[in-house]
Amino acid sequence: MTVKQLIDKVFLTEILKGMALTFKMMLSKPVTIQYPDEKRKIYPGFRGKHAFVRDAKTGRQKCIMCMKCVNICPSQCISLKKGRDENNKPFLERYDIEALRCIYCGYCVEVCPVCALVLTEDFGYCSYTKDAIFFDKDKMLKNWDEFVAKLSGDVYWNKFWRPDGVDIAKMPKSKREQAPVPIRPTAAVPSDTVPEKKPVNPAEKPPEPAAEVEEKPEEKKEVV
Amino acid sequence: MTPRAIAELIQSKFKPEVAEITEFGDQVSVLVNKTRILEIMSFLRNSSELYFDYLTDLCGVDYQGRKNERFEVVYHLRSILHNHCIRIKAAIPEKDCKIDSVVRIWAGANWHERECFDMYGISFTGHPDFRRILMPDDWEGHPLRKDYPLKSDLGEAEWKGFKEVLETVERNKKYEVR
Amino acid sequence: MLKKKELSINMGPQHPATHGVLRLVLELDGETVVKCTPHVGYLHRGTEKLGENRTYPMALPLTDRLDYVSSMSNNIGYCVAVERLLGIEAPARAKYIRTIMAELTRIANHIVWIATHALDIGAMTVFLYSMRDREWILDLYEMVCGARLTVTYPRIGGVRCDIDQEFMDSCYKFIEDFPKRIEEYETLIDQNRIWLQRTVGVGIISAADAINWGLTGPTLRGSGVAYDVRKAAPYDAYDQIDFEVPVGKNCDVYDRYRCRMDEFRQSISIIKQCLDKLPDGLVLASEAPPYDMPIGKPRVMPGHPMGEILPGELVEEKVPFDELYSATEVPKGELGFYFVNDGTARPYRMRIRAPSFVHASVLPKLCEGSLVADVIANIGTIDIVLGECDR
Amino acid sequence: MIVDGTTALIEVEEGIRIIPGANTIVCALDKIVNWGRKSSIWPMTFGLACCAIEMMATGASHYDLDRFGVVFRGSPRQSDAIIIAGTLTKKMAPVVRMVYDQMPEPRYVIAMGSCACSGGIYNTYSTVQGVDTVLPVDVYIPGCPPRPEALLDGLIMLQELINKEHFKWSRWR
Repeated sequence: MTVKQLIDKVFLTEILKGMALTFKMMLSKPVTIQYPDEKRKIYPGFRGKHAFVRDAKTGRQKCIMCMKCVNICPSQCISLKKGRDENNKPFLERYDIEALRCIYCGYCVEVCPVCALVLTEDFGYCSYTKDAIFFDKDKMLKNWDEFVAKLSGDVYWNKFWRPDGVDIAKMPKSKREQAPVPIRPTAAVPSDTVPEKKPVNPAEKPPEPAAEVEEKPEEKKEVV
Repeated sequence: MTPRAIAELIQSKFKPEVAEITEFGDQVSVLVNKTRILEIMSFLRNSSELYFDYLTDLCGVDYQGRKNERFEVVYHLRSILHNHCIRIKAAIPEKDCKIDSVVRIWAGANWHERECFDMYGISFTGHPDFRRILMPDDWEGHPLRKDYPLKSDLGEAEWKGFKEVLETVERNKKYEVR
Repeated sequence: MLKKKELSINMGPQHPATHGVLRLVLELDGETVVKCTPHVGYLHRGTEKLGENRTYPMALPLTDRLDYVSSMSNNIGYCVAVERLLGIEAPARAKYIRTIMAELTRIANHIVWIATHALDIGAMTVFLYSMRDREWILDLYEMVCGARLTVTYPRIGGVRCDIDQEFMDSCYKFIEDFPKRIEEYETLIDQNRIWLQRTVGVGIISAADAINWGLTGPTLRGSGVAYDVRKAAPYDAYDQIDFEVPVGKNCDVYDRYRCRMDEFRQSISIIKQCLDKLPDGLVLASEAPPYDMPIGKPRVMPGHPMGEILPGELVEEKVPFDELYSATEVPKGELGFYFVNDGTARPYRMRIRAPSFVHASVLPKLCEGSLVADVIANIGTIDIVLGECDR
Repeated sequence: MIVDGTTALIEVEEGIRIIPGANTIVCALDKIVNWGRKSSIWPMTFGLACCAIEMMATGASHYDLDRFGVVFRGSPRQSDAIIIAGTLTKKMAPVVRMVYDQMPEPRYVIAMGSCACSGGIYNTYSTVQGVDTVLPVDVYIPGCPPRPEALLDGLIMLQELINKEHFKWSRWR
């Protein structure tokens, strides 16, 4: 045993070193974030609560019912129902996201050809019931309003709308030309009272037989 | 040695046992008969020029309706000393669903074989501790077979233990305060 | 003469020190473990079966949730495997970014490992210090891909988003700062006599045994075998990077701890080299499949009456299958993906060779004959995550 | 001290009134007990899968659950709440139920993350579709996994829930 080892053994040097470090830490700046009072920076593009982009011109959502998000969803939590009005023009009858099943991979945002869908940077929406975390299309628009109310700028851009990797020439035209979305309502459009299907569908209710249900095509081949 | 050369060496050594050699990319797989699998494997493990000391992976595949023999057991072998690898496959018919265990050659095969049994129902004769591993002991069916349902709702075939839990939940509901 | 009776102890699945839902049934003779039987499967979620029902891009988020401590590495392992299967080559920049991410993940994983391992053995402070530093890495993740834990950042044929200057700066700052943090952990436990007594000479597994049991990663390297997939079969940018593979020699818990501590330093050096060398260019190959990859029809031999095959019906002619086993070095060891592809966009068989599964199987070998308190040290040292073990 | 009986009490919070001029609070006993209970939620360490790592992160330096009086306990007998963090499989369900049955009343369940809330991506043969088939859930926290802030939000919501309870504590005296 060398002298050094003996000294280490007798004087508990390694323990004292550890204690010194602990003491040093006591004087350093704490890293703890006092959460409800002080919030941490959320980086842009964080994949949180689902929302429909409210189009500044029409005041409605922009979904074109291409079913891409329904087909791509790995957890199959999106369901979409296409309805037809009396002019036989399709409109979005139902759009449901079972957000409790969602895994926030952001695939739906990325495949959407018109950038209608977004995963906002909101994350805290816990609830006492399951129903509150089931988003239909009205709720998705409401989520958007709630989200943009907190933003400071005039426009919003989600980086998954046009991810850096994908060749821009391969994207559909609407996606190529997508500009950052204006989030402050223009004077002409009242922000939350615009009725959803009134402009295209003045009738009370759409003709039932025309409504076609397009369920998830994945379902059929679950047992292989 | 290149995988191709290894495959040819196996073929020359065990001529009647090798059914097929396939190649994809730089990987070669050798389909052998299951009867002398133990012999082939101990040759691969012990011969000094091959020296496959490391069983990377062992798994089953279900080729229901796609191949003559329904199951295949796939061994991925690697030699850390020589840094070469090979894939050995053994076809197993559904009727005679068993193969000799290689635990005596590679101890690491133990859990892989148990998993293979659990998921595909392939028995390994000579395994020291042969029972289910991932699913509960009294689970019915072998989940990774192609005719097993994926969805959570198993209906009547539901596992007994889970049914008991649901009964407990029902029973205890009246004692809940809320 | 007292009559001796063995005592059976059930440890887990709800136990703070079992790293999840591992269950051990221990048979004790006094303080000595006579028999140790691990029970796994409490987190079996059917990932492989689910993967066979999803297309390749859609199964990518599943790999996040295998080894949730190092999700980025799993993603990269999966993407590398699918790229090899589909014959796609990722661009150089994407490869470098992936290497950076894989090494950041290695650091994050080892941080969680040292935190829980030290907490189990009794050093609470290390947990607080190391989890503090882990947040930095999670911040880096969030900056680049918008999620903290389940990132889904790499994609088949490259990566999802490019890294920006802010990330680079933060990353440089991190690799500059982190060695000091490693020293802090080492100050606390490296020479600590309690730590030494709990780890030195515990859980010994010889090199030959370790290979025979199929161990990989730092668990194998602690036994002195310098086997590393990054060196043996390089992928991504590892063939252009200069690094060493740290090995131990005493084959015990302490040497495996040293191995991982050295890997911290190696990872930092790799990240630094990658950041310095980072080439310009695209981050996604042009032939990379889009997320909505068409499923397609199974490939058949000419003249084969495919489509008329009913389940259970025998087929005379052979349908060609592509088969591929691809291994990558994740923080825990060798993560292998074995794919059988029949020409569609869905894997016919997706097999995940998880390092944790193999490592958990060696627990009886490590624990039997040792003291009951060492069981905790042994569970910690093999660094298992049950999500990956049970899949 | 002589209290002026004519002065009206001032209600500072629902059910809590103070006597002006005197350092006295008038409230129901419920309030005091609930305040004590909500400030010391002791959840059980019950990490099942991915969310457990975020739960650990919440308990560690950056978020520090101890600020809320949340201290993790290893034993169900000592805990008030159980945070189901991760996928619940059918094999695990009997264990979870047994652990829950061992907890003393009043007890609360927080389902953290997609898998615990509804099964998440894992709609497979071995997974329970939502922990609410096995346990009565009080708070659902969405996210895969939820950020530590979201877990804190969930705990704050649970505190609010506890704060509103009436007379519950007395039944289990």
